[in-house]
Amino acid sequence: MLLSVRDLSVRFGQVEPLSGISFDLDRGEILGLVGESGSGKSLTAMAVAGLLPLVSGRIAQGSVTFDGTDLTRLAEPELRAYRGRRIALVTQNPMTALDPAQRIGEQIDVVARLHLGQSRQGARATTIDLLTSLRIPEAAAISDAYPHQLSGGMKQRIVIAMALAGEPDLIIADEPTTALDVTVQAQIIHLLGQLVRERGLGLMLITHDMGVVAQVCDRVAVLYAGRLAETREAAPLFAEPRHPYTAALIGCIPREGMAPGSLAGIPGAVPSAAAYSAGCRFHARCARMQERCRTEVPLPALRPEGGALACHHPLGAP
Amino acid sequence: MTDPLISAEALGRRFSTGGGWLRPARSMMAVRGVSFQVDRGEVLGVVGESGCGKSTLARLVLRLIEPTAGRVRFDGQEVTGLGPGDLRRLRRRMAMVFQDPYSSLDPRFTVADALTEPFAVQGETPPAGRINALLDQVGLSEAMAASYPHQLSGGQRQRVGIARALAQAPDFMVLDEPTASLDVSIQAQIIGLLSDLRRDNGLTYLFISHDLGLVRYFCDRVLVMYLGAVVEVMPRADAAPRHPYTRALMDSNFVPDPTRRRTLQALTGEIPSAFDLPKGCAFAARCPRVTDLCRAENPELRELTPGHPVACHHPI
Amino acid sequence: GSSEVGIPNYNPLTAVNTNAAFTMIYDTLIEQDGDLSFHPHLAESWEEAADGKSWVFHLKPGVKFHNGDPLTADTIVQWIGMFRSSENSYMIDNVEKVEAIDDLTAKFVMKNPDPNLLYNLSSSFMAIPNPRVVTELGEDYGITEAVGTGPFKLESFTLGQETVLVRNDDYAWASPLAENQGPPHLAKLTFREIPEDSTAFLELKSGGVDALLSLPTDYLGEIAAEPSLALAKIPGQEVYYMPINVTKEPFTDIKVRQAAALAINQDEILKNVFSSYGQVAHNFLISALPESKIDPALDISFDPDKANALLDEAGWVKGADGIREKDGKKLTVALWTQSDSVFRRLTEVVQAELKTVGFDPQIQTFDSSVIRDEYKKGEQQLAVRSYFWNNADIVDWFFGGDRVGYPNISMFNDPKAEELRAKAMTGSATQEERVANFLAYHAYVTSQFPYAPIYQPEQNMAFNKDRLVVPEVIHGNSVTGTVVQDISVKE
Amino acid sequence: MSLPRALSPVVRAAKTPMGAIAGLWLVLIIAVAILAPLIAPYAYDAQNLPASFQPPSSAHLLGTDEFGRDLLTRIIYGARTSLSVSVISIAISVFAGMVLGAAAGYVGGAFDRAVTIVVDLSWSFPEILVALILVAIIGPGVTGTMAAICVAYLAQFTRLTRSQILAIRSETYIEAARSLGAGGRFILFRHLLPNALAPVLVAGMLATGDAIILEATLGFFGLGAQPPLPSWGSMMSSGSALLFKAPWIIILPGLAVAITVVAINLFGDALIGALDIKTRLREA
Amino acid sequence: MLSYLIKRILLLAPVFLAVSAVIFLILHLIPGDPVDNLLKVGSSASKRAEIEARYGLDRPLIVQYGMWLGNVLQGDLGTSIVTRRPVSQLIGQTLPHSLQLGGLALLLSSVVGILLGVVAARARDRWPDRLVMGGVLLGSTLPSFWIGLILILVFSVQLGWFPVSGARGWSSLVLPVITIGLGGIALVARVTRVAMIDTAGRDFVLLLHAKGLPPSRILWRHVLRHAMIPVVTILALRIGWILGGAVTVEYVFARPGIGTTLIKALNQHDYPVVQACLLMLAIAVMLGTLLGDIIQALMDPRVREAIA
Ligand SMILES: Nc1ncnc2c1ncn2[C@@H]1O[C@H](COP(=O)(O)OP(=O)(O)OP(=O)(O)O)[C@@H](O)[C@H]1O
Ligand SMILES: Nc1ncnc2c1ncn2[C@@H]1O[C@H](COP(=O)(O)OP(=O)(O)OP(=O)(O)O)[C@@H](O)[C@H]1O
Ligand SMILES: [Mg+2]
Ligand SMILES: [Mg+2]
Repeated sequence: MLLSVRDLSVRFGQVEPLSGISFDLDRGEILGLVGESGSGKSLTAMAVAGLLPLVSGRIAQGSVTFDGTDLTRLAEPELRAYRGRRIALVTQNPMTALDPAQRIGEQIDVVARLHLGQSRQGARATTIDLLTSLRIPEAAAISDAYPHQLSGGMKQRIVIAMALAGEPDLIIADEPTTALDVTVQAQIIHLLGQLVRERGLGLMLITHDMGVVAQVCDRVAVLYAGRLAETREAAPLFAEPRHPYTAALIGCIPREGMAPGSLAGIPGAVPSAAAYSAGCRFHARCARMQERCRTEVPLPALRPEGGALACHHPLGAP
Repeated sequence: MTDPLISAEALGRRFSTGGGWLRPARSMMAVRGVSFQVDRGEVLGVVGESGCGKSTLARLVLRLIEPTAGRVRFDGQEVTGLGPGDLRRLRRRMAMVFQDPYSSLDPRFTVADALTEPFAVQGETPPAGRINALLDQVGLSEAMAASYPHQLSGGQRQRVGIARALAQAPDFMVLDEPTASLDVSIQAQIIGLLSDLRRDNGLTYLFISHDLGLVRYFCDRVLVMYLGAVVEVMPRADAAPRHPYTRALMDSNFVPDPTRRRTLQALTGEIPSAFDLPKGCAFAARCPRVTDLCRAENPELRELTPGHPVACHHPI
Repeated sequence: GSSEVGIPNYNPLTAVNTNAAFTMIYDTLIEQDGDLSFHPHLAESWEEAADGKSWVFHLKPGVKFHNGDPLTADTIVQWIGMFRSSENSYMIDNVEKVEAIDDLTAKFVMKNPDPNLLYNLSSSFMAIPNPRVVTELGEDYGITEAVGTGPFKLESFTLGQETVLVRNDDYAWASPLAENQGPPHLAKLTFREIPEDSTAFLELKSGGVDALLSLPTDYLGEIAAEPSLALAKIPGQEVYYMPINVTKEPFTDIKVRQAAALAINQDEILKNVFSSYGQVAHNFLISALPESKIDPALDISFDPDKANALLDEAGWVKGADGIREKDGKKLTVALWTQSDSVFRRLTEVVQAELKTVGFDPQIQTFDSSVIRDEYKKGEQQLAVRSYFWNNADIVDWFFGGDRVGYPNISMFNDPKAEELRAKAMTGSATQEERVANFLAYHAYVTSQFPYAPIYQPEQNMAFNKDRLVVPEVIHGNSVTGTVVQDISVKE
Repeated sequence: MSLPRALSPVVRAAKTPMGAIAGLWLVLIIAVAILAPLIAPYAYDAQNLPASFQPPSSAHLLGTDEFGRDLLTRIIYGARTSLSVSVISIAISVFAGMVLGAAAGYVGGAFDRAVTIVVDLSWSFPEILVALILVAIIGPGVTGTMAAICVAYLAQFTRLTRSQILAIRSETYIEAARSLGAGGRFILFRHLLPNALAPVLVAGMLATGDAIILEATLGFFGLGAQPPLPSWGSMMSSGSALLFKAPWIIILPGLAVAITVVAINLFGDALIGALDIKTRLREA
Repeated sequence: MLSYLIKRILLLAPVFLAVSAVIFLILHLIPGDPVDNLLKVGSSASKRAEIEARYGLDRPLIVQYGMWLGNVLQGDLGTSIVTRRPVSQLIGQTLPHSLQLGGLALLLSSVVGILLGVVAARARDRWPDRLVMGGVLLGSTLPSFWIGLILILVFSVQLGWFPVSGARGWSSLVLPVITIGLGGIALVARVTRVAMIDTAGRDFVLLLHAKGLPPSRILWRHVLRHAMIPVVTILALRIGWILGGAVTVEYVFARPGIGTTLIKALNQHDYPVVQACLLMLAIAVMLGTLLGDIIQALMDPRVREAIA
């Protein structure tokens, strides 16, 4: 396994917005991390990348094993050697992800120079190759441009190039397309998929859109209110969702041929991290809620049919 | 069928920016020659990418901004020529729901205050029980009347926004991306609510979105816009797209079904600047079917099959 | 003192204001001592014709300007010619013309006898510049260059900031009042203009300057506390007083005026505000002037009982808050002052003293440079101010009927006073007659209470005794070039 | 907006530790100012010349000044002058600034541009200069000082109100109101002004602190309250002449100014936190 | 960039016109007739008329303004009514002192203010932050004349380290620069702190960390650079404020300068000098904004592009 997250919990002071998350990701694989807003997707990403201290959070418990090393045990300088080099990050909004005062090329070059020890010229050559491989026309001219001179889609490619420049093994992409237009969004998603296959990277793709997951992910982890609801391979997950929340999320996306009025939605809203209820956090919105769901936390358990599930009353069960 | 409830004829709106001391004034057509009709009880969808003029069109239809060309009729009455008093009276019959539920409510107003405003504007006081009835209609508890916006979730706020639009029992509602900033689960709730309201109150909607999948689910007909102009009007939600741009939008839609993974015919090129539109078809730069004709001549919107106008030299 | 700052240039012909540096760059024909006696300087001797119609001055031989030009009777003729068109020409209004009898003898031919001529010639306004250079330099004269015959030469002058003087090594014509008849002991003098009194004092205290030409009066008490500081005293020429506007209610009533005047506690002020330095004033003129010796019964001295009685008589009744009232009107009066710290302090004391007899004075503070404009409007009732003059004609200046408004801010215009005034100003042929006439005029004015006398300071040069040696007794009517002749730096 | 709701941010601000301390001092100093005649041990203008320059003692807790007047008494009365001058003039200034700023932001066009230019320019000039010139025009004294403070801060409030109005004007709820048929005046009075109010009032509160300093500075130049009426500034002004001899005459009123202004700032900060308007103030 | 500069400067022209008109007009509102100052008591009306004619005071205001502006543009600021010397000469003597004082104070405020701001931002909400911001708050709430007097009392009178007043050499600059600087430091430190905190929370900084760059490099090369944009803008906008704030300080330290000259002239109703002083300050303000824009353009490519 390239990345193994076990029982990960994140705390901010007394608040624990993320508890007991576990999932795996292998090379050449795309893991979709889905859930509604506030479910803890970004926190998971930050925890894996070791960036929690930046927002003054900390890992309270659990391990993040990357290529055999438990990152949670590393000191910041050691961790820094991983970041950018072996683990790269792509964030949601390309409009704000680049330093507006630095030329594009320099922002990409620095990764190869810092981590791969390349010379200025060497790094620039790498950068241009990289940009060309991302189908950016006139790569040389673009690398001399400033971020504000590029369109959003183009900028997101630059951010991806920046991620690739350290020749990483793992890319964490946190909603890389939500800020983009639909047509561009599709291109970026497909581009990421392609990169994973070509380069044998692991990709952790964070999204709230089950459609995206269905289109590109191999494996899915569904988060709800800071806990893992279900993880599984993508195809069976969509074919026969076991967690009521997974099913409901899928049901929220209109599909062709759907009868008007059949779009279900999920009643209620995600609770805030400071006000998590006892028991299953989804129980208030769940159609299958029983008494036990109110009081007892369903822990993720491995299932014979594959993946893990945290539900007292899964679908398909009596 | 009787007259359409609302009709727009060759609507256009030009914006000028800059024109300060240092920058030369630049102008762009945010909406170019858009015509359409919405029948009573119908839902007309408008889709297009960000900046293509959807919101501008919505504002023009409700005359929240003045058109630079064309006119709008509502129930046989010309909206574009009305004086302030008549316009205000007419506003009881048409309402708008906004994209951002966070800024569409005055933070100082309680829910009850917000729902009273449509009456206050008309110089009335709401009839007894009306506020509670409205809350009930959008699925909010009456206890919420005293809450302030910051105490509500995004979905709840949007419900308040819808209730406010419903306050004067309008015939027609413009929904400008009412779910774009909400989670999918909440989006589905809101769409469900809007369907119910339409069914129960016989409302007519102009529904704006950038999500073709959603529009095709919710609307009867779909207007596809590109850079301010209509490129295709799909007569039915499930009609096959004829314009390459509509096709591209459709391909970009992610279906939640891993067994139906699509390969994408990637669009190349960049969207031209609205300030500097090319001579020919605005989509030419990105179109997989482009020919010299497209670059030279702007295609007119014409009906390929009855009720299905497309503006393309080489329709699919 | 405020007269030391703000000199726009060192041209005595255009000056509206002079300072000590003037007297070091330039010499005058005559020198006046602190006791008001006249002494030779550039004029070795002089004779007045019996009828007062002419004066002959014998110039000291060998006197040279800084640029080497000799001083001759011709120089005097040219200079007086130029002086006629100057701002201060009134000083020679009575001079018909000046003739050069020979190289070193000049004759002043008078239109009218003027017993005050010697006084005028000793004034620093009548310092003698080199007429040739004045003509050559025009507007720049006194700024870039100033050429006189004095013990120091002007090295540099920065408006409002400082003036640097260097020793005139050829100087050999000091006034007999000075012990040192040769070049001065001090090689270089820097005059700094420090507008704030407190700052100036702190500079002296902290060693930033070696001497203050005139120590602000309210700092007198501080000198004793400083072992390194000492005072050199010169008889004063200044009088602090309170003008009373006789045309403004309630001061149209002489009883109210008198009451206000009698409410001023001169002794208390001398002791507490001025640390007992200087003397009290009981009439308008400095005590050194013979014209100040009016009938002691007319002198104005603190008498609160009488003041209260006068106000009662005038119908002003004390209210519960101690403020007097008449016909429902409070005895509220405006008390003007200027913003210099000594005035502000003094005025607050005066205000409190007036209050004890039932006035309710409201202080209004003006900058010293604009208060003049304000007086011209005639809205003042009471004010606290001072004048700096050592001649009895100051009574005419401040109470002359034709100067109502300004400088006659008491707006005093009394037929009897005018009669006495005319006699004093133009009706005296000799000094004795002049004294007698002015005595009468001064006494009458005082009896009408258009002012209340307060205080007569001494002039005090404060200096750092670790740095400077200053003679015990200082001659001159202020710190002039003559005084500086005898000052040296401590070894 | 009902009164309790309007006051609730103040209560919330007063509950923060800093806000509590600052609020306590402000309440204290305001009470002292109001009750001055009752609590001051002496009359503020009672001179006792032989007893001048006394250091603090049991008879005069804070010592005496150059006229032997009790300093504690004068600081108490000084609070009265300094506070009332700055509070009243800032209140007027805030009101005028809101009217002008709202008019500019609302009317727009050439009027707006003219106001903006004037306001921006005078904003770049230090308040003390504007005030000095104004006092030169109006004349010294309490009235002159109030007018000067009023005008000196006018630019700030006009600017702030205008920018608030412009920012609020682009909020969707304004467009929503328009879509309901609301006219310009309705929107101005129901949405724009009430929403602009909180930041402008808080800015006004903070400016009151600056105004106290400005009043003190004018007083120091001898242009403020005229004797014997004490204000903190005029006390320091007369004290400065004998700084070396009786430094407490100037140190004490200076501390009174500093503590009060710090308190105003701390409470203002707490209020900004309670009202959650930090970003809105900063954008302006 | 050059054409931008030219345009920017041309843009200043109407502003300058407006400002100069305001300055000219304000001065005519000040009570007190300067002619009175020039006249001897009892002067004849003809003498008065002569003086009025000499200073052009008898013409309509608009003509007077035109004449004045015309002269100003030729570098002739008129003649001081009180000292009767060319105002330009006076300004020439005092302006350098003010520039020196203002420049050093600006330097001090920027360097110390930025350092303190960075320290506070890095230790956000911890004790160093509280300490710095508390000190800064106190520094900005003490009237500057008071600080000046206390500094004089301690360092000049008690310790004798620096001169009490005047402008004689560098040692006399220390206390005034510190006095003005305290206010400036407070301003800069506050703006820097907020800007640093803002910038540090921006996405691109997160990404810089994600690239594995050392924190110190991120701080100095990226965060500080961005944080400097508002700081420089504020500083530039406030140049006039700092120069004008020097009024009090110049007065307290009896330093020659525009401030003391202005106060004196204001008290003496010396119109031409007041006008000239205000004009100098206005020009400083305008140059400040210009400078701010230019520096901003140099630091921010978006602005650079917008103006190109
Ligand atoms: N710095 C922080 N301090 C305290 N709580 C935080 C912080 N950052 C996030 N949280 C809380 O953690 C929870 C998860 O946040 P996270 O950003 O991971 O959600 P997400 O799934 O990425 O949502 P979105 O789709 O909106 O990006 C939220 O309830 C949020 O309030
Ligand atoms: N008031 C205005 N002034 C100038 N330009 C404007 C104005 N309003 C809109 N525009 C411009 O008109 C174009 C169309 O804007 P509009 O808001 O209608 O797009 P949209 O399709 O609603 O986009 P989105 O999906 O982002 O909401 C944009 O380029 C926009 O910048
Ligand atoms: Mg997130
Ligand atoms: Mg829109």
